[in-house]
Amino acid sequence: MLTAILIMALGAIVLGSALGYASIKFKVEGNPLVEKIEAILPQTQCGQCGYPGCKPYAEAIAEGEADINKCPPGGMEGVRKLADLLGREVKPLDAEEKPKQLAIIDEQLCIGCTLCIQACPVDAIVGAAKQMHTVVESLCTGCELCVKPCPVECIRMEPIAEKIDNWKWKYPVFEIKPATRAA
Amino acid sequence: MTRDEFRQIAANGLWKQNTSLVQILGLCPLLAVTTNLVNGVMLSLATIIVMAVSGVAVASLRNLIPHEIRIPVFILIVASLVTVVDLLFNANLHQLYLVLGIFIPLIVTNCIVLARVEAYANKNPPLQSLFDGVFMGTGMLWTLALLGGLRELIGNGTLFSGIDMVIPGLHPLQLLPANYPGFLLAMLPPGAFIVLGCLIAWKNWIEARAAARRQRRTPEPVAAGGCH
Amino acid sequence: MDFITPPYLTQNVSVRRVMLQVLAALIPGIATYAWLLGPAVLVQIAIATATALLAEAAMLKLQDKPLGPFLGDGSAIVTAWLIALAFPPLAPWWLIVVGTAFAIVVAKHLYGGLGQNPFNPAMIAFAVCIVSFPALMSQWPPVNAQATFVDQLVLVFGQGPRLDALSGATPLDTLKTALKLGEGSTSVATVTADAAVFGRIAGHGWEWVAAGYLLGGIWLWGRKVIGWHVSMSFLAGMTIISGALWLWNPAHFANPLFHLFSGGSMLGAFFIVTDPVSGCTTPRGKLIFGFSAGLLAYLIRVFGGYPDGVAFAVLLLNLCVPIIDLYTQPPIFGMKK
Amino acid sequence: MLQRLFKFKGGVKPATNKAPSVQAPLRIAPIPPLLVVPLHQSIGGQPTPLVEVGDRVLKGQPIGAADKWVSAAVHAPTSGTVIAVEERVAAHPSGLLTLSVVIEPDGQDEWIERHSLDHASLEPERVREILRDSGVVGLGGAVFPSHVKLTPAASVPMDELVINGAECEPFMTCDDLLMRERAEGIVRGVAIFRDLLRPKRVLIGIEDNKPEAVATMQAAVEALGENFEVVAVPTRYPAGGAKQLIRVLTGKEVPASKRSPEMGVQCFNVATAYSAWRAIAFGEPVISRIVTLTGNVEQPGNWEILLGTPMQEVIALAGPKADTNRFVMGGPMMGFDLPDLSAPVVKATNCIIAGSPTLFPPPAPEMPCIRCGACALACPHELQPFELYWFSRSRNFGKAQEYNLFDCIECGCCSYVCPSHIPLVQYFRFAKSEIWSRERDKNMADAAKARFEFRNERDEREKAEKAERLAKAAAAKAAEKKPDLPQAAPEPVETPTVDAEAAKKAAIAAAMERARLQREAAQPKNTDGLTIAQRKEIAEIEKRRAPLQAQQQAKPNAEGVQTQNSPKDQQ
Amino acid sequence: MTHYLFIIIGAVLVNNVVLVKILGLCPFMGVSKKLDTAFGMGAATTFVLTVATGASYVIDHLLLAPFGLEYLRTLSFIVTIAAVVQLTEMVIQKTSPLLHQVLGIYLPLITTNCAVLGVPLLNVANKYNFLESLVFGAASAIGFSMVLILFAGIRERVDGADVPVPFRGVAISMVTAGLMSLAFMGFAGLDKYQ
Amino acid sequence: MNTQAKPITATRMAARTAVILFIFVAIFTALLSGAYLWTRPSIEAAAADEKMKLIDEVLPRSLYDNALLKDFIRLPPTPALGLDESSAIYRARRGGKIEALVLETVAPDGYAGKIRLLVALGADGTLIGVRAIAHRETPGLGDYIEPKKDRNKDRPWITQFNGLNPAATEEREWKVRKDGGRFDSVAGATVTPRAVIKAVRKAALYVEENREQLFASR
Ligand SMILES: Cc1cc2nc3c(=O)[nH]c(=O)nc-3n(C[C@H](O)[C@H](O)[C@H](O)COP(=O)(O)O)c2cc1C
Ligand SMILES: Cc1cc2nc3c(=O)[nH]c(=O)nc-3n(C[C@H](O)[C@H](O)[C@H](O)COP(=O)(O)O)c2cc1C
Ligand SMILES: Cc1cc2nc3c(=O)[nH]c(=O)nc-3n(C[C@H](O)[C@H](O)[C@H](O)COP(=O)(O)O)c2cc1C
Ligand SMILES: Cc1cc2nc3c(=O)[nH]c(=O)nc-3n(C[C@H](O)[C@H](O)[C@H](O)CO)c2cc1C
Ligand code: SF4
Ligand code: SF4
Ligand code: SF4
Ligand code: SF4
Ligand code: FES
Repeated sequence: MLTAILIMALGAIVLGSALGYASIKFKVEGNPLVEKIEAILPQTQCGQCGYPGCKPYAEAIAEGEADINKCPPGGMEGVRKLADLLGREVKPLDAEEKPKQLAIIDEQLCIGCTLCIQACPVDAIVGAAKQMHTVVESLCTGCELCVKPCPVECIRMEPIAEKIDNWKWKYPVFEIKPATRAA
Repeated sequence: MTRDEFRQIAANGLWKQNTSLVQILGLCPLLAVTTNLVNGVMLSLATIIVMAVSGVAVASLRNLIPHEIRIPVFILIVASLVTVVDLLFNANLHQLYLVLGIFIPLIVTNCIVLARVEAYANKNPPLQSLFDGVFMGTGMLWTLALLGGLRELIGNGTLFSGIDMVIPGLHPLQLLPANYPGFLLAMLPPGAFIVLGCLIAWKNWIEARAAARRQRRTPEPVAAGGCH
Repeated sequence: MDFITPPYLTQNVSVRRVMLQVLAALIPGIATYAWLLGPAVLVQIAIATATALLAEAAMLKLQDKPLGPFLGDGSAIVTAWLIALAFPPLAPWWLIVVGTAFAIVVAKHLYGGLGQNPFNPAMIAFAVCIVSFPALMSQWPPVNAQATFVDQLVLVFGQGPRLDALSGATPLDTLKTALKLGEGSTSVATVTADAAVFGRIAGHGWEWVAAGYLLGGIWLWGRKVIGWHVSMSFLAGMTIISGALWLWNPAHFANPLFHLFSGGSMLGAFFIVTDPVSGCTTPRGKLIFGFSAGLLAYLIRVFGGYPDGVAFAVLLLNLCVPIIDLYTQPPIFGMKK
Repeated sequence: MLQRLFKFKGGVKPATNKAPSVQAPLRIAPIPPLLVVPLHQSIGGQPTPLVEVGDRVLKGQPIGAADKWVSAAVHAPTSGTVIAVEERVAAHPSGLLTLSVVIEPDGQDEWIERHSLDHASLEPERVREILRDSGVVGLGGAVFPSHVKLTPAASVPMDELVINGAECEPFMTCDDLLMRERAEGIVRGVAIFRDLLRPKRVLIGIEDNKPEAVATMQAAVEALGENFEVVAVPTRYPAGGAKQLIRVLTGKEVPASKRSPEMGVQCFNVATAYSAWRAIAFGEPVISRIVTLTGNVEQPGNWEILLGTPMQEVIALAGPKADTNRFVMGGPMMGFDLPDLSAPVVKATNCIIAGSPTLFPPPAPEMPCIRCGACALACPHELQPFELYWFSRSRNFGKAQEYNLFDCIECGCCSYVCPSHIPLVQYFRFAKSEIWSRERDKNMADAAKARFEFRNERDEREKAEKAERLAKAAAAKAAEKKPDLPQAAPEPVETPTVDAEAAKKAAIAAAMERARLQREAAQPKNTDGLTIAQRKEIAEIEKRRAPLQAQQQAKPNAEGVQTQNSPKDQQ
Repeated sequence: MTHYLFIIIGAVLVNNVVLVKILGLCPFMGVSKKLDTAFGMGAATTFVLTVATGASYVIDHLLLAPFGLEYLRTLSFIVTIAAVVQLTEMVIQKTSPLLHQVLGIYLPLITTNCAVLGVPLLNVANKYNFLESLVFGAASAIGFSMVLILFAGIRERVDGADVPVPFRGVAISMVTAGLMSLAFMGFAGLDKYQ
Repeated sequence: MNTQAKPITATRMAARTAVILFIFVAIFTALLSGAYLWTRPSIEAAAADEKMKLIDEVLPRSLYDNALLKDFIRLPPTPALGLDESSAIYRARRGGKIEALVLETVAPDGYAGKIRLLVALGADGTLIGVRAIAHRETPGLGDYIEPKKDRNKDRPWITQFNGLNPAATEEREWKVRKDGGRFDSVAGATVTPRAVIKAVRKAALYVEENREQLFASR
């Protein structure tokens, strides 16, 4: 019994000191995983994931605290990519997937309160106090954050219209597939 | 500990986070020793003991363990417990000990044990950790029993073969006719994988059906996920 | 207006036609088989076909897929016929049923059905059965055991005392067992001298069945249903290794011709390694696939534990297909050199 | 002349079906009652409209100007009045709208002033400009602005100029007829290209199923004393694909990653050469093109048709038979169903085929791929279509790109031979447009992230500044003798202090109340308890709102129309 | 020489750690979704397993056996392995970011890979000497990496198949692993032919 | 957990972790050793039990009265028995006289590798019992050499050896019936019985040859 303890203790001291030494000597900061995760998130900064922006969500995922299916703007596609990156199973999105949208300010109703400007995370709304505001189409990410603050409810979200420039070829109909697999 | 908390630990262990069917951990013993029901159950019992005790041990000691060496210490704790269990099996269930072979010592590296210790016991008080260990282990137990039973039945037509190694005097049940030729594949590694695959699919199917039913109850006319 | 996507013109080809041609090409081999070993094999083919279609229909139904186009495509029948031809002709009926059902349900439909299975279903059936029921799977009737059709049917369907009636083994197995037991005291020549078992090339009767498959295979190649790459490299792989060992020690290793015309070599070369679904698709990949399969089939049948190695060789190569394909992608237009 | 020919791998040989449409000579279509000229008819930038509603335009007058280098001008096909500049259905598989100039012809067909020029006396740069301003674009189908392609690579000497008269698509005969009837113009056009690019050799490739065209072209070349080589190439689709023709004639393989001038070769369609010659030598911009009308029609043939002529007018010329169920623009291999017959003929319209169920029978149901490899053997770009299919189908676009999705020229050979009747090209188009759309999203996300970060930074800074300012103000106030009544300020809104905030909040609360009432369909008149400033504001808003409300009532509930998941988003 | 050859054939093919011995399944299932990661995991495991077999042989024969402390095998082996793994991870993370990117994220997972403890224990059971132990360890690791990579290849392909809904994901992968294991049974007997 | 209040030097850290690990290891090793010491007697008893159970199957207890497990000769690795490591030959005595020997032998050429056999031989050279103690023969095919797996429960295949005297029977008879010998076999699986028969005979002959030494009652 004593030999056992002695021998094991010897090992413990060797390994313990090596580990302790290494833990200081080879300390590394930062997590490159976060960046990779963030690159997948759509950067809409909408907070629908429950985190204040895409980066915090990315950090939460990297920490293993958050599930990968919380970002509605990223859609199933985003979930799939995250699952791929992290080697996790693909899960259905935790919310309904919406088509991409665009905020439109009804300029006739706008009172120029600038609340929407403050809400927009990407500065997609222009206009000065007490003047009409407009959404810069090309900058709007469709995050809907400006909709709620508007006191006169003059902001509405509209799906982005299909034009020849952004028209996409559709998935070929799969005739022998049952209808239930359409989703 | 509240009732709710308890219920949640139980649900997670037994079904929602079932180690074998959901977390897909601890596969080696799961597949290697389930050539019959008795082996599966006995190994699970050993694992439950290890998980429960190591959960309590880690949860009680967690504040004393420095971060840098927490993994070696956890492993040390688990390994000691496993060796004790190994010795107990050797002393009291010698025949079974020979059958289970290296899979008793391998409880140490069974990912679930360490995973639960690291993910749960390391962050929760001892009582919760105890229950977590017990229920996670029980979740494993029923899957191992099911898998072992299925494999034994398909492969050999019997149930409880080897029971005499645990409780002398009992005899295995011959469930299928005596001239059942035996589907050996089920007892071999390929059968283990395939039967487990089917069990996982079975769980997926149950959950999808439950989800579909839940959805049907809500008024939204969303199409049910295509599962039949 | 029907929904048609361009191109509006298509060649008059279909999966069904491809499969029917494969079935047609099997006929010479089957005819010889039935002629030499009795019509039991036809019964086995019928059992396998019925099982395959039933299993396929059940799986399609479960997945809500339409039955018509899939049952009619003939791929399940090809699988069924190959299973029946690979199994011993007097195997009990349930063995064929179990094998075929496993092939269709697990090896094919769990992967989504036609075209998506990574493993060759027929070979899965063979492997499953030989692993599970080695005794039944290694009982091959000798060609000259002129059992009547009724006797054969009794063996296939009955519970009768089957074992001693059928103690024969294939020429391959006989040779292997004899050499193993002889421990150097016998040689290939003395063992194969028994023309009743070994015929002139590789097993009395079996050599003609193999020739039938060869004929069908050449026809398939002429019809451009199969390419030459896999078949030829398979035969080359087997010839090279068997030839080398034979030259090195003719007393202990049979000649290449023996190997080419025994066991599943010819069936394998033209009907099994050519399975497009589970095989390699790039030209170089096909060469590697065929050659390695031939080599492995030889190694397993001569040095390994099973009477023939074609099935396992094909399955093992099926495993490697994605990797082989990945690393043998041909250069595309404009990217050569 | 003897010419060593090379081979390209793959390709298919569908029945050519060219005979019916070469019986009749080239005919000139009448001026239709209305012309709809889309401004965007070529690859590259969107031309800007030069005319307004009500303008009278002359034949050949520019109506859209090239907006950058890769772009081409658009012209009025005849004289008449512009009656609209608006979105009209495009000749595009989507059937979506595109900005078009609608002209009502006046029947006089009055030309603008034209100048005949001799390209030899002009600077090459000037020639390119003329071509651009004449709207000369590739008429082989890709409608790429020709002046861009006529710019030789700086470092690589031009070895060969390949002129594409292969016309490999079945049914199509517009180039054949053009070569038979206007060979001289083509050869003169080729000479212009030759002088711009200075190649060592000029090769005119024509499929050997058009012996007449080969003969007339040969004769024209000889008559004009040029040293162009007219080569009959084996008939095999897609011998007319630029890369395949280049391969056949020169042995060079132009990969997708390179443009052909980098390999010392360039390729033009015969009709492009012809239109270039008309533009330089006669000052005639591209306002018409030859279109093959064939298929299930009474009178197949080729017509010279004004750009902008609506399809129904064109089709009427050929007289479609009763069982016609579709009209395909382009050839049967690469064309597409015209979604709407009011779409106009454009520069890319080389052929219109009336289809019937017997001519283009609906394919057998799509089966899964059996990896038979037939498609790989047929693919002229030596791709592995079944791999592309496998990954496109499962939306694994990264993998699809690894298997060189973007090298696919969408020729359709793979679909043609597939025993499983898989619309492979369709999958590839789908995958490509998804990838492009992802690319756009990615760029947007990057921009959004940058802006978000910038904004956060600015917020921080402003907060810091504000805190500083507040601290200073407090200090200043403390320095003042006595705190006055701040409410006494004449215009509270302008005081940049807490009161302004309060007022704003009040305004907002009021506005919200108003909005609520409005939603309840009551007219918001409850303006009690508001400051004067707020009342003024409201009055202003009401004024603005009046016309709008009328408008909104005219429109049915706009929100109700937008569906959450439109059917086209589903598979 | 042939002796070692048979050990290698045995460990890589006939008694493949994963498919026949059923060890190391968790990483086998977990890290085989993509080919790149499979390569990384394979390399990391090969390294650790070889080191682990060597180290445990030394421990067993120098520290435990002379004092009759065989019952401490499990304990001492696994603690040593865990420490070695952690050390390796820290060292390469600092010294070779490239190597860390290739192997780093897999290293912590290896401690809970049964094969890493199982193979040294099998070595003891087989009574291998030092060289044999090393060869067996390395060959087992190569066998592990090989099937991991092949499996990843198949999984990438099956990923695009229309697998019936309940079987999507892990379930079909299990079935695939089963069929792989079935195929590997074909090697039976190849290691004992003399 | 580890607050970065003050950076600790590497050596101090090393010392700290070493000490902590040392404490843990000491405690747990002590626990473990305790458990070991406590269970050791029963483990040894269980192992001996196990051995006796096997021996009981080949040699009835009624035939001897000595403590069999304590009375053995250590054999060096013996190729004649197919053994490449040392083994023990147990000697069963009644009234001090050696009545039977129990030895291990290995058939190297089973269908799936080695078959370990336990053989009990009487003093006159007759076989008292044979058992396969470890083998990897194909389940369902070659495993009928284990009485437990043998479908013929009344007269398990392996009992055919009982009462035979290899020295007194001709070699010709030591074959399966298919090869002209006296032993039955299950058709389709004759490799296994051939291997077993050969090994048993070799073991018996080995005992015969070394009769002097083995039966020398020391
Ligand atoms: C952005 C862009 C730039 C291009 N620049 C050139 C060019 O400088 N010279 C050229 O010959 N072709 C140029 N191309 C044209 C293509 O490379 C190709 O040659 C042309 O579309 C004809 O292709 P086709 O063979 O498919 O009709 C360009 C295409 C694009 C999209
Ligand atoms: C599959 C395919 C077939 C084609 N066939 C022809 C053809 O028959 N004749 C032709 O002039 N251009 C054809 N093209 C277009 C050519 O690739 C190329 O764009 C054209 O010859 C370039 O000349 P352009 O810029 O003057 O149009 C084809 C393109 C593809 C992708
Ligand atoms: C998978 C498989 C496993 C086998 N296992 C055994 C076995 O364990 N024992 C045996 O004697 N024969 C076994 N055989 C049969 C032998 O290969 C050989 O055919 C047989 O022993 C010859 O016996 P026979 O002389 O009675 O025909 C097996 C065959 C196969 C295909
Ligand atoms: C040339 C050719 C060979 C085939 N060989 C096999 C075979 O070996 N095994 C099999 O199950 N099916 C075979 N098939 C049928 C079909 O490809 C097979 O059922 C698919 O694997 C099912 O997805 C073959 C088909 C063709 C065209
Ligand atoms: S939901 Fe998605 S887009 Fe919105 S903030 Fe979270 S991660 Fe960004
Ligand atoms: S305008 Fe509105 S919807 Fe668009 S980005 Fe800004 S806050 Fe989001
Ligand atoms: S031709 Fe069709 S079935 Fe054949 S490999 Fe190509 S896509 Fe698959
Ligand atoms: S469409 Fe694309 S993939 Fe198909 S044959 Fe043409 S180039 Fe090849
Ligand atoms: S249990 Fe063996 S690796 Fe997880």
